Amino acid sequence: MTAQSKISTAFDPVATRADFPILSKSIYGKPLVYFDNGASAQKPRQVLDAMRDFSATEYSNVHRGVHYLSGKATDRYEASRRTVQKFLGAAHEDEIVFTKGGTEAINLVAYSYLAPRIQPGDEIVLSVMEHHSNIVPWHFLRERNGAVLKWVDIREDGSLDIEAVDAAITAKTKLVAITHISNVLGTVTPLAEIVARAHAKGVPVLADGAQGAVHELVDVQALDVDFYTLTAHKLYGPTGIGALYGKRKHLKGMRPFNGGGEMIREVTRDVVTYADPPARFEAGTPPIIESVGLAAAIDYLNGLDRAAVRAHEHDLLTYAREGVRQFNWLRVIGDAPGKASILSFETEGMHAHDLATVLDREGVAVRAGHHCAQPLMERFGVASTTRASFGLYNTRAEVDVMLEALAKARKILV
Amino acid sequence: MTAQSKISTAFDPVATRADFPILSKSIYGKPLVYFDNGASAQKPRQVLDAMRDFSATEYSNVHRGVHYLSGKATDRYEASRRTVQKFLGAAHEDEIVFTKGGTEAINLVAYSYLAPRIQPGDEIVLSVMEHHSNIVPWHFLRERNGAVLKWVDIREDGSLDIEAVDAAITAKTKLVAITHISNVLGTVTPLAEIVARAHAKGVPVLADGAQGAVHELVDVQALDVDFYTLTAHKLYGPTGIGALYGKRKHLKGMRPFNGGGEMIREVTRDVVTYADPPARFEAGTPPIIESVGLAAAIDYLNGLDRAAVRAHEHDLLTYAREGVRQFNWLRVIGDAPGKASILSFETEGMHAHDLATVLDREGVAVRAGHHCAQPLMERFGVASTTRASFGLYNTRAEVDVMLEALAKARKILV
Amino acid sequence: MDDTLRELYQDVILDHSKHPRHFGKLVDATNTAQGHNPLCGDRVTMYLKVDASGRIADIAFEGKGCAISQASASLMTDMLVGRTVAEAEKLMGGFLHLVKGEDAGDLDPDDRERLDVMAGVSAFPMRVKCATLAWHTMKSALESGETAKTE
Amino acid sequence: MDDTLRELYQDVILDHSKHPRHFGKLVDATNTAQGHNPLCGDRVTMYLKVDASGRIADIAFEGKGCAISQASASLMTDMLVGRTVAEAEKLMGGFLHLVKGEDAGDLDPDDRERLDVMAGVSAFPMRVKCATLAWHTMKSALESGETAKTE
Ligand SMILES: Cc1ncc(COP(=O)(O)O)c(C=O)c1O
Ligand SMILES: Cc1ncc(COP(=O)(O)O)c(C=O)c1O
Repeated sequence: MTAQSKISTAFDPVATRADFPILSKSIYGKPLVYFDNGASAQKPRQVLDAMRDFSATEYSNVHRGVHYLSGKATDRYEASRRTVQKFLGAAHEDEIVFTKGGTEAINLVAYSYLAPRIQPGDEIVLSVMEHHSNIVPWHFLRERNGAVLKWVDIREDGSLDIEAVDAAITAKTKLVAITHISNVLGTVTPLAEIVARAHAKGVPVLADGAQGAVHELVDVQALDVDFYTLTAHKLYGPTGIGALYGKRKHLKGMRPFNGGGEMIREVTRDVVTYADPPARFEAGTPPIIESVGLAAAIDYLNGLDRAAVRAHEHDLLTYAREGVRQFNWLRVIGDAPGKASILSFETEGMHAHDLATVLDREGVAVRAGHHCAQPLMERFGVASTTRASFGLYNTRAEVDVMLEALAKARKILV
Repeated sequence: MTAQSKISTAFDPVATRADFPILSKSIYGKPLVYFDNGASAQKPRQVLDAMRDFSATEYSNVHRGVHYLSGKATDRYEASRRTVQKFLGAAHEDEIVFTKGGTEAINLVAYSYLAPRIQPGDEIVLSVMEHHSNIVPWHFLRERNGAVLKWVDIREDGSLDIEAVDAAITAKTKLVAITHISNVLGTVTPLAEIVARAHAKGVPVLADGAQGAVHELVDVQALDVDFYTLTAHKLYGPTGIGALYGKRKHLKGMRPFNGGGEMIREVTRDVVTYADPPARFEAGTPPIIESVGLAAAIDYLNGLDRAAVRAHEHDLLTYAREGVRQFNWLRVIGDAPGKASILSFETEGMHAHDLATVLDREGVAVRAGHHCAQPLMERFGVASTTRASFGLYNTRAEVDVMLEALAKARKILV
Repeated sequence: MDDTLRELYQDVILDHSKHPRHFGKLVDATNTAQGHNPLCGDRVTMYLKVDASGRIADIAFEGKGCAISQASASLMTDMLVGRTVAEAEKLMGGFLHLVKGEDAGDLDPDDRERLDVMAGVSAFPMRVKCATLAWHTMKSALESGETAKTE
Repeated sequence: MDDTLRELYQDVILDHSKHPRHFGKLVDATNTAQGHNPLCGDRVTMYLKVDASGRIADIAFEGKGCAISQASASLMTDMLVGRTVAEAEKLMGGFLHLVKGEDAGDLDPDDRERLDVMAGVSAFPMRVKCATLAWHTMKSALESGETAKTE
């Protein structure tokens, strides 16, 4: 049961639980069953320790300083960038831009890459299962620049038809913006194929990797994707930081996003010239301590057998999927083959919020609502769903607790 | 010498040192003398503990969740907002927007408030001592929207002539963007008067409070300023978070900045409507853990006698200012009356970087360079300066170490 | 079985939520307002008919939402119909305190008893907004007809 | 007195920085390049005259900067003038390793000795860029005349 027991090639979820202080918490006297990982994951003490130790021994602002701590902090910050680079399989470290989160990473592309390239009538292709983070920035370009949003529907099981994506890409398409994994359905999109089809028509692809980076082994070079985003807090890392991967050729040609310190080459009263990427896109003091936390989270994941983690999460999903079949009042939304460990469902005669409240009293944290994916809700004709999303530290026993709680909820609410 | 000894109305800097773990560090065998507070301050264990405890016991994503941890985390996040509100003296909590830092706070105003209001030829008034964060966003509006930057010069001692500001404000002025305290000179600008003059001409004022919030007791209502920004990491808080204060009437009329989760009212395929402030400006998962750290930093400061802290910092400045008079090869830049505890200087025959390297070997961390204020460097005809910026935990004895190190540097370098 | 849960989802509440009173539209409404709970996306539309003497002659509401918000809307409409605007406002004020576990002031004992079925919400701070949505919307409808939302 | 500091700021270095050799412009330069160190804002401009046989016939540099960057530029120009481009490139490669504390390869012993005065920089990682600025700029000048900068 110690953190050190992860030496086998397999993976012991119960052992890893000891790494996550919050998991030993009780909620209303019941053990916490944290199934809200899709919204945000809990953080292992390795991450908390790394951030605290760094703050207590090596902290300073980064870049431009000559003194010892400045050097240390800069080294750590840039080492974090290389950790992210390797994690995503990027060719160059300057292809990684630190952002405040996944949302800002997408906005950066919208403001700095796409906005200056949009003529009225130009099209952006996206799927109906996008998170609002991968919708609203494009709506801005519709409102402000006259872009047209081309929505690709999904199949009833939540899977994406590559032909439908292909058909949506026209001579007017300026970007395909697509999630790698749906935060509601768990659907894994055929990213490499989408990229191949889009590139065949000369169109770049942005993949929203907020969920993808958690559940898939990402290799941006193999995917050949143009932009890929991630957010640390879903990756067992801290809040306040995310990253954008962008191909060098794109980043080099992009105008800055925020203006401020660190992103300039020279500022005079009359003109300003900008630094090269990634600095150009990192105005101001960056999330320094958070970068150390993000690197620690990635190190933590790399210290596990990630294939085994994936298998474990998949087992939880299958187990839960089977388990809910007993409830004829429950409809699972999203059953795409190979999907990630996210289970959304609708319950007849019970509103998701009421259900979540009852589950909460049993210690089970699930999310109820539209999951920042309103067009998807509309697609399935529901106002909201209940979502259980599983992380590496969850167990079958916890799924059992949820299943019992669901049965109980039925008794109370109907 | 314990943290608990701060019970008198006075303030004991030596006692507070025990709260800052990094201050007991040695650099090349010499005790760390951290005089780079203007770039970023060190963090007390109260801040580190608060963040860690929160992460280990109450963490979850905020808003939209029904479960226990979501409620806890949301309460903490919103409590942090109220802490900032009170710290700045804002009338309403919805006037506080959390940002990733001071730089983003200014960019938010540039993108969401000013950009849609700028016609070619419209003017933005700013001083030559602005930090790049309060310059480059306005340069963007020059480059992209045809705005004209109107620069207000300062006096030789670094002080700002209110008449010069007034004279720069014309019928074409759309915003006065001015620092509260110069990060290079320490100059405190006459903010209330500037606001009064600007308002008399119907022009709103943004104050860059990155340094001001650290050294002054801010009351945005008394100042009547329209926008005020702060950044947590200079305020003994974490990286990755800052805040924008904006008057309700302004925030209400502003379009969103980043698009994503949390900032919408409704998203469909065809249209999107936005949430009210402050949510409208907080797209995506915010810096939740950092908000707890920022509140802890403010609580920490509030637990001290802030007037006494100010007097202490002023004493350090005076002591250091006197101390450097012995060096006839050293020229202080910035001697405005009532200035904050920031001492910049130029050294004849010694480049700032060489000097900083020698000081570093004596354990003294100072900053050398243009301090993200190139127009100010140009104003004084220097390429760079050396800057010692004092924080609440610094002491006269540390100033003595720096003075000795300066004398030593002279011997080595000249 | 969890008592606070039973208290929250007591039979009266579930009955109101499953069979909401005054559900529907009013074609001849004098005041209407829309309410929105951004937490869960729930919406409600209130239709009022206030007569010349300042009495709420008729009421109806439409919307989708959780059991708490539906029951609360149903209970409210049931209780407010026939009252004067001033009476309605007093009741609304009392309710908004009650569901936060605060002192509801000097309500009529009968009103107090009927409202008490909602008092269990106060043990569920995350759900208070669900309970107040309809009431805030009613307030908007009475005041100006503007869109209300629970913050 | 700190030995590593003395090693860094030894007399040869201070002398070069105070009295830089080849400081100035070349009106008849065949190659030029500008370098910029974003860390400290230091700048350098390199002027080269490469003759028909591929030999660096003349060299000059202009710029402001710290003692390390000025000394490094001065030393470099002094050492490179009169060499072929190929020789210059070998020396540059060796230097860039040396200041990072890495193996400089098989340099001519005399060259090695002259470069050694800069070796102290390797103990100051924050200053390596100051030492390499002129060399990177020289490289750019030889290659394409484009702006160089130390990253
Ligand atoms: C698929 C998807 N994209 C984007 C985001 C946005 O990430 P963040 O909120 O960290 O900015 C999320 C999570 O909220 C997500 O699940
Ligand atoms: C005066 C001033 N304004 C703005 C900033 C920018 O703050 P941040 O780097 O935290 O975004 C700073 C600090 O770097 C500053 O000193």
